[in-house]
Amino acid sequence: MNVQDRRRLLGPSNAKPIVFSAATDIQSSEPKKDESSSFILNSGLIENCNGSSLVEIRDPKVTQHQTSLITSVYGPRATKGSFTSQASLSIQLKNGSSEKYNTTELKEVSSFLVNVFNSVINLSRYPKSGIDIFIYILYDKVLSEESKKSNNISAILPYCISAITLALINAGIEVDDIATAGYYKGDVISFIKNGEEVIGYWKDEGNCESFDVALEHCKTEAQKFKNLITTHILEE
Amino acid sequence: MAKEIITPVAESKFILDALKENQRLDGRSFDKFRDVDISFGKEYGDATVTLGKTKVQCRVSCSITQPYEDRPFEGLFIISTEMSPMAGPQFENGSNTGDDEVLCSRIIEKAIRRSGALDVEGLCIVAGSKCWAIRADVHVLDCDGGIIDASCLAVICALLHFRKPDVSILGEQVTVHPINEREPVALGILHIPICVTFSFFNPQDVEENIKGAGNNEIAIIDATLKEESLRDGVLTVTLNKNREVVQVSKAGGLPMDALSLMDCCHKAYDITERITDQILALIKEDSQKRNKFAQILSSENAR
Amino acid sequence: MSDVISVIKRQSGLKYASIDNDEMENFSSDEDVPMVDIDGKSNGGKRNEAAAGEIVTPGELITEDPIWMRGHGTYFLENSTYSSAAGTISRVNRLLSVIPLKGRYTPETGDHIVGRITDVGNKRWKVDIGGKQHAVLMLGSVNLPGGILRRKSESDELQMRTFLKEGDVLNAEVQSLFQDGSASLHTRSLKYGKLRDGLLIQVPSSLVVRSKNHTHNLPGNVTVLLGVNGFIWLRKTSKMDVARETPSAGPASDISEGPTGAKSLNPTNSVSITRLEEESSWKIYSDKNDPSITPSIRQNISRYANVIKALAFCEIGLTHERIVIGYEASIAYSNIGELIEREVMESIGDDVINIEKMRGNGATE
Amino acid sequence: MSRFEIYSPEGLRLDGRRWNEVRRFECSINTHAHAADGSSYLEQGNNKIITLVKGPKEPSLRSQANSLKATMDVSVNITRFSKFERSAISHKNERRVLEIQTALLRTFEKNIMLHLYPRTQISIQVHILQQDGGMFASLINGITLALIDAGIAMYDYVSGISIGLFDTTPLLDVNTLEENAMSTVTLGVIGKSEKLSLLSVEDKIPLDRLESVLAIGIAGAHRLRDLMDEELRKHAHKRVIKASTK
Amino acid sequence: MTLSIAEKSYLYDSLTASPSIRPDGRKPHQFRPIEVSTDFLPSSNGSSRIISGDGSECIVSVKAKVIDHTLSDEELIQVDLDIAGERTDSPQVETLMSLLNKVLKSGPGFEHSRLQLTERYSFKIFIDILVISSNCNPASLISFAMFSALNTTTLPKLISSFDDLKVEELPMFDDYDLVNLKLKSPLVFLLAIVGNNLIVDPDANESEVCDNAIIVTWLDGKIRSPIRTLTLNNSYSKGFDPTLLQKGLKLIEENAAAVLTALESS
Repeated sequence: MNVQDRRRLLGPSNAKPIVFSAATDIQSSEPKKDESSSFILNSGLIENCNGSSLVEIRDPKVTQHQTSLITSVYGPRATKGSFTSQASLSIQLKNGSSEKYNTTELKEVSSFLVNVFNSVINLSRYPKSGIDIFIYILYDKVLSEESKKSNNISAILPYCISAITLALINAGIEVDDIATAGYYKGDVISFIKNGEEVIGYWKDEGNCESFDVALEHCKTEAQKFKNLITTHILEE
Repeated sequence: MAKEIITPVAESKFILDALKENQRLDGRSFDKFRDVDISFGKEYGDATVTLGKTKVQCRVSCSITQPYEDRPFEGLFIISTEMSPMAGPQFENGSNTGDDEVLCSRIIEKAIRRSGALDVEGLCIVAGSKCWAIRADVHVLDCDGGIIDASCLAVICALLHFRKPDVSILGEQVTVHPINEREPVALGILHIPICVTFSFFNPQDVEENIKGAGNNEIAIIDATLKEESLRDGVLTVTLNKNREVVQVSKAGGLPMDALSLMDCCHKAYDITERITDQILALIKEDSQKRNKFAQILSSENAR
Repeated sequence: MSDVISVIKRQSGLKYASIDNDEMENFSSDEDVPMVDIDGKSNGGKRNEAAAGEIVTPGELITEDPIWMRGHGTYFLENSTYSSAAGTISRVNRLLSVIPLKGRYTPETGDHIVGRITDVGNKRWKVDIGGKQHAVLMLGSVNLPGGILRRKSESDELQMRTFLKEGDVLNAEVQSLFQDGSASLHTRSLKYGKLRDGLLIQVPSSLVVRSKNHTHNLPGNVTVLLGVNGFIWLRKTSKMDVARETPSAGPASDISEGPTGAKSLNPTNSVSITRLEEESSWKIYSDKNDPSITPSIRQNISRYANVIKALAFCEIGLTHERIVIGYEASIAYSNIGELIEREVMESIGDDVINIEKMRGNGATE
Repeated sequence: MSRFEIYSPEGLRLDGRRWNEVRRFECSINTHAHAADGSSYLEQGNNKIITLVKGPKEPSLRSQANSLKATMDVSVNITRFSKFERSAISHKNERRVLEIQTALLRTFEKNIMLHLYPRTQISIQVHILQQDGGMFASLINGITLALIDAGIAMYDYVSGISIGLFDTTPLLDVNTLEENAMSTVTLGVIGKSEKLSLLSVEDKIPLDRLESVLAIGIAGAHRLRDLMDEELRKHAHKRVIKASTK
Repeated sequence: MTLSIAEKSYLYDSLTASPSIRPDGRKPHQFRPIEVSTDFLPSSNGSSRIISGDGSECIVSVKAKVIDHTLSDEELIQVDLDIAGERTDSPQVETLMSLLNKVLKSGPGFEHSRLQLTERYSFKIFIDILVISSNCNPASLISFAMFSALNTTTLPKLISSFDDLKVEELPMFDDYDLVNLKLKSPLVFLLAIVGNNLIVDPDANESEVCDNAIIVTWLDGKIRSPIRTLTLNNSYSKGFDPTLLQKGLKLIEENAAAVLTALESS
C-alpha cells in the first residue's frame, strides 16, 4: 500500500536503526580492594547524574552490617523562586533492603546527614542553586546477633557518609575536606581535618559513660575510611 | 488548572440591573424553577437529569461486601460526585477539593445519605459478614448552574430506578440470582429529598445590607451559571414531601434576614411537592414499560 | 530560685494570662449564662451619641448627626455613623474616627522607620517594615557610592545586591504613600542607610511615639534608633552619632547633663558632617562591623535590649528618657540575664513610671 | 439514654440548664500577642478553642495578591485529642473540615471590609483543643473575637450558636450529648440584627418548627454577642487606662 | 528568618567572646523563663501547656487506652506531633517526631513496664503534641511539656485482679478513684556551639549564627541516648573541636537537675 505517514519526518531511505555494541566494560574502573578486601568503592556508575558512588561493605569481621549503598548527586542546579546567597542541600535516603527501617527514622537520618554535609560543602560557592543527593540502600543485612534485635540504623551511618563524600567528589562539588565517620557501640562520630573537628554526632543507644573511648575508636575508623577514599580517588 | 469564570463588566452590570428591575436574562420569574427532564437508561439505576442546560447523570451499582464492624446490620452506601472539566472550565480534573466542589458533594451527602433516604438496614444480607454496597456515581456532563439541585435529583431518581439482584439465603449459603433469572428487587427508599438552591444578590451597598432595615436583597431560584458567578450568597434547602427540612446550607455569603430565609424554605416546599410527584410518575411509567415485557415473557412461559 | 531556669506555674486551667487580665476577677465559672436581660447594660447600637475617648466596638452606632466627616474605623448609612473597629473615638475638628486598640503599623509620610530588605526586584527593594504591606525602596531613592551628585547607570541596576541585599537592616524615611496605603521609602540623607554594629529588636509600633528625633545617644556608648514602626536598632555610638549631636547644643547637652552622669562627649573627637559626606563611598554599604566594639559595649547593648523589652512588656511607651531611666533602674541587677524574668520586667516598668512621676514629667503625655 | 434525661418533664437539661439558657461562656483576647496580630481563647461550655489571626500582611505568594481587596484563608485544626476518645486518624483534609473552612471563610469575607486592605493576606488559624457540641458555632465566635483583636475593620460582630430541637422544644446552645440525640441548627448572626450570614441544618427538622428554632437561636446569638462585647470592652477599658497612666 | 551579614557577625562576635555575651544577656547555662499550666483538658488523662518568653507555645495531651499486650508488641508510648503551619510529612516534623519517639523509648529509669495493668493488659499512652507557635527548634520545650503532662497524668484505678491469664476477664476500674501515673519522662536539651563557646536554649537569633548544635537527652541524673548534632538554621553549620562535645555533655549534666527541680516544684 502506498500510504505514507505524512505526520512524521521520514529519515533517509538508507537509514538503519542504531545498534549498540555489546556491553564490554560498564564499570568505569575495576573495583579496587583494600588489604582486607571488605570495602569496595566505586564512583561514576550512574550516567544521568552529576556524580555517583557505589559503596559495598562485606567483611563481617570488621563491621556489623553487610551493606551496599548507591548514591547519586544532582547539582548544583538552578532553583526556582527568590535569590538565595548559597546552595541548599537536600538528601533523600531510601531503603530498598529487606531490613525494616521506619520511614520517619529515615527522614531523621536524612536531616542529620544534611547537617553533616552543610559543614563540608562549600555552599556559598553556589548561590541560588540546589544540590540534591539520593542514597539508596541496595542491600543491608545485620550480622551481629547483638544488634539484630534493636534494628539499628546507626551502624550504617558511616557508610552513608563515605558514600556521599565519594559521590560529591565525583560530581566535582567543592568540599572543604573528605568527611568520614566511625561507629563504636552505638556512637557515630563524623570528622574532618584528620579528626580535629567533629561535624556530626549521633547516638541512639546506651548512655555516655565512655565517650572518650568511643571518640578514639571512631576517629581511627574514620581515618581508615578516609584513606580508602583518598586511594580510590588517586587511582582514578 | 481550574479557571475562574469571568463575566465581562458590561454584561454583569446588565444582568444585575435587570435583576433590580425584576427581570432575568432567560425571562423566568424569580421563583421559577427550570423545567426538569428526567430520562432513564436501559439498565436499572441509570438516570439523567436535565435542568435547563445543566445535565447530570447518575449511575447506581451494587456489589456484595463486608459491613463495617461497628454497624453489622447495615449495608454500605457511597455517593461519589465527579466534576470534570467536561462540564466547564471551572472544574479541575482529578482533585475535587475546590470550595464549590466540596460544598456540592457535602450537601448531596447530607441530603441523601445522612438523611437516611436509602434504607441501609435493608441492604444487610448476613449480619456482620455480608451486605450490599450501593454506589452512586454522579457525573456532571454539562453545567449551566444548579448542579447541586440536578445532582441530588439524579441520585434520588437513579436510586428509585435501581433494582438489585435478588438473593436467597440457606444457612450460611448465599445465592445471588442473576437479573435474567429472577426479578430483581428495588431499594428501600424512605423519603425523597429535593434540593432547591436560592441565589442572593445585593442591589444596594453593603452598609445597607448590614445596618439597613429595608431587606431589599434579591433572592432568585435556580440560577444559571452566569447568575451564579455574580451572586453574593447562596442557600440550598433540601425538603421532602412530609414537610421535613432535610438539610439547609447557607455557608456564609450575603447576610439574609431570617424571615426571608423562612420564606425561601416555604417556596422550596412547593417546588419539592411538584417535582416529587413528577419523579414518582416517571418511575411508575418506566416500571410499567418494563413490566410490559415481563408480562409478555411470563405469558410465553405459561403457554 | 535557681539561675538556670524559672518556671511559673499557672493553676487556673488554660486561662491565658495576658498583661491586661492579670487580676482577672474570678467570677464563679460554673454558672450558666441566663438568657434574660438581652437589652441589658451593654448596648447594641441603641444609643445616640458616643463621646470622644469613649470605647466603641464594631457595629456600634457612634452618631446620627450627619455633620461629621467619617474617618478611619467608621462606616455610615444615611446619617448614621457606625464603628468598624474596637477602639476609642477621636474627634479632630469635623473628622470622626475610631482608633483601634491594636493593629499593624500604618506608615505616614515623614516617618523615620527601621526595616529589613526582603526582596530585590527591578530597580527597587522590598522592605519589611512591620506594616500590612512591604514598603518599596526605589533604586533612585538611595544614595549610591561616589557622592550625591553621581548619576545612576544601568550597571547600578545590575549590582543592586551589592548595595542592599535580602536580610539587610536599614533605617529610612517614608517619602510618600501609594494609593493602596503602602509606603515608598528614601535613604537620601546620611542619617539613613544600612545599619551595622548592633542588633534589632521589635516592639509593637504603638509604643513608639512619633517625634522630631528618633536617634538618641544613650549612656554607655550606645545609640538607639527608635523606628516609628516598632523596629528598634541598638548599636555602638559611632563618630557620626557623636557628630550629629555635638554641634547642636540642644539634645546633646541634654545627655551630658543627664542624671546618669554619662561621660560627656568629647567635642574634639567629632567629625564634621561635611567631611563625612566626602567619605561617603562604598563604606555606607559595607557589611563589616566596627572592629572596636568592646565586650562592655556589647553588654550594654544587651542590657538596653532587655530594658526596652521590659518596657514593651509593661506596655510603656518608649521615649529617650524612659529608656535611660529604665537602664539606670536595671543597673541594680548586675546579671543582665535576670532582666528577662517576668517579675524583674514588671519591677523595671514600675520603677520607670514612678521615677518619671517623681520628676514631674509623667503627665506630659 | 432515656429521652427524659435529655430534657426532663420539669424542663431541665442534662447539665441542669433550662431550654433557653446558653452554656458558660468565657473568652479572652490578645492571648497570643507574640505569635499573631490578633488572638482569642474561647471556652463555650467545654469547647476550648484558640484562634490566631495573622495579617493583614504581605501575601506569602505573589499570586495571592489581589489589587482590590485582601485575600483570606481559614484553617481549622481539630486536634486528635479534642474528643473523649482519641481519634485514630488526623482530621486534616477531611471533607467535613474543608466544608467548615469554606463556610467560615465565606461568612467572614462578607463581614470584613476587605477592600480596605488591598494586596494583603489575612490568615486565620483555629485550634480546637476540646469539643463538646456546637463546635461550628464556637468557631465563629472565636474568629470574631480574634479579628476584632487584630484591629481588622468589620461591619459588625458575627456570633454563632447552635440550637437543638427536642420534639417540639428548641434547646439553646447544645452540648455533645444533646447534639447526638437530636437535630441541630447552627446560625451565624450579624450583630444585633436578624440577619443570618450562616445557616446550617444537617438533620431532619419539621418545616413548621424551623421558624421558632431560628427565633430562639437569634436571641441566643444576641446574648453571646453581648457577652463578647462585654469582655471586649473590659479589655479595651484596661488598655485605655494603662495608656493614660503612662 | 534572614539576618543581615552585619547582624550575624555582631551576634557571632558577641557569642564567641570569652565569656560569651548573649543578645539577651543570659548566662551560657541559663534558660529562658517558661510558664506551665497542667490539667486543663478534662477529657485527657493528662495535659500541659508551656509558653516561653518569646511566645513559643506548645500543648501536650496524654490519653491512655487499655490494650492487650500479649497480642502485639507495639510500643506502649506513641508520640504524635503537629506543628501549626507545617505539613505532617515535612522533614522538620518527621525528624522531630522520630527523635521524640526515641526519647520516650523504654530504657533504664524509664520503664514502660510501669504501664502494665495485669498479666494481659497494659495502658497504651498516646501523647499528642500541638506546637502553636515556635521561633526556633521546639524539641526542648516539647520535652518539658511532655514531662509536666506525664508527671500529672492520672489513670483509673484497677480493682480487678492482676493475674488474669487463667481467668479471662477484662480489667475493671474504680468509678472515681484515680492513680497518679508519676512517670518521669526524659528531658531534652538543646545546646548551641558557637566558636569555642557553648550556650543552652538558643533563641531564634542565636540559632541563626551558631556553628552547630547538639541535642541531648537526660534522665534521672544521667545523660542518655538519643544524642545528636543537628542544624538549627537551614543555611550554615561548621565543624567543632571534639572536646566541646564533652564539655557540652558536662554542662547539661551540671544544670539539668535544676531544670528538673523547677519543673517538678511548679
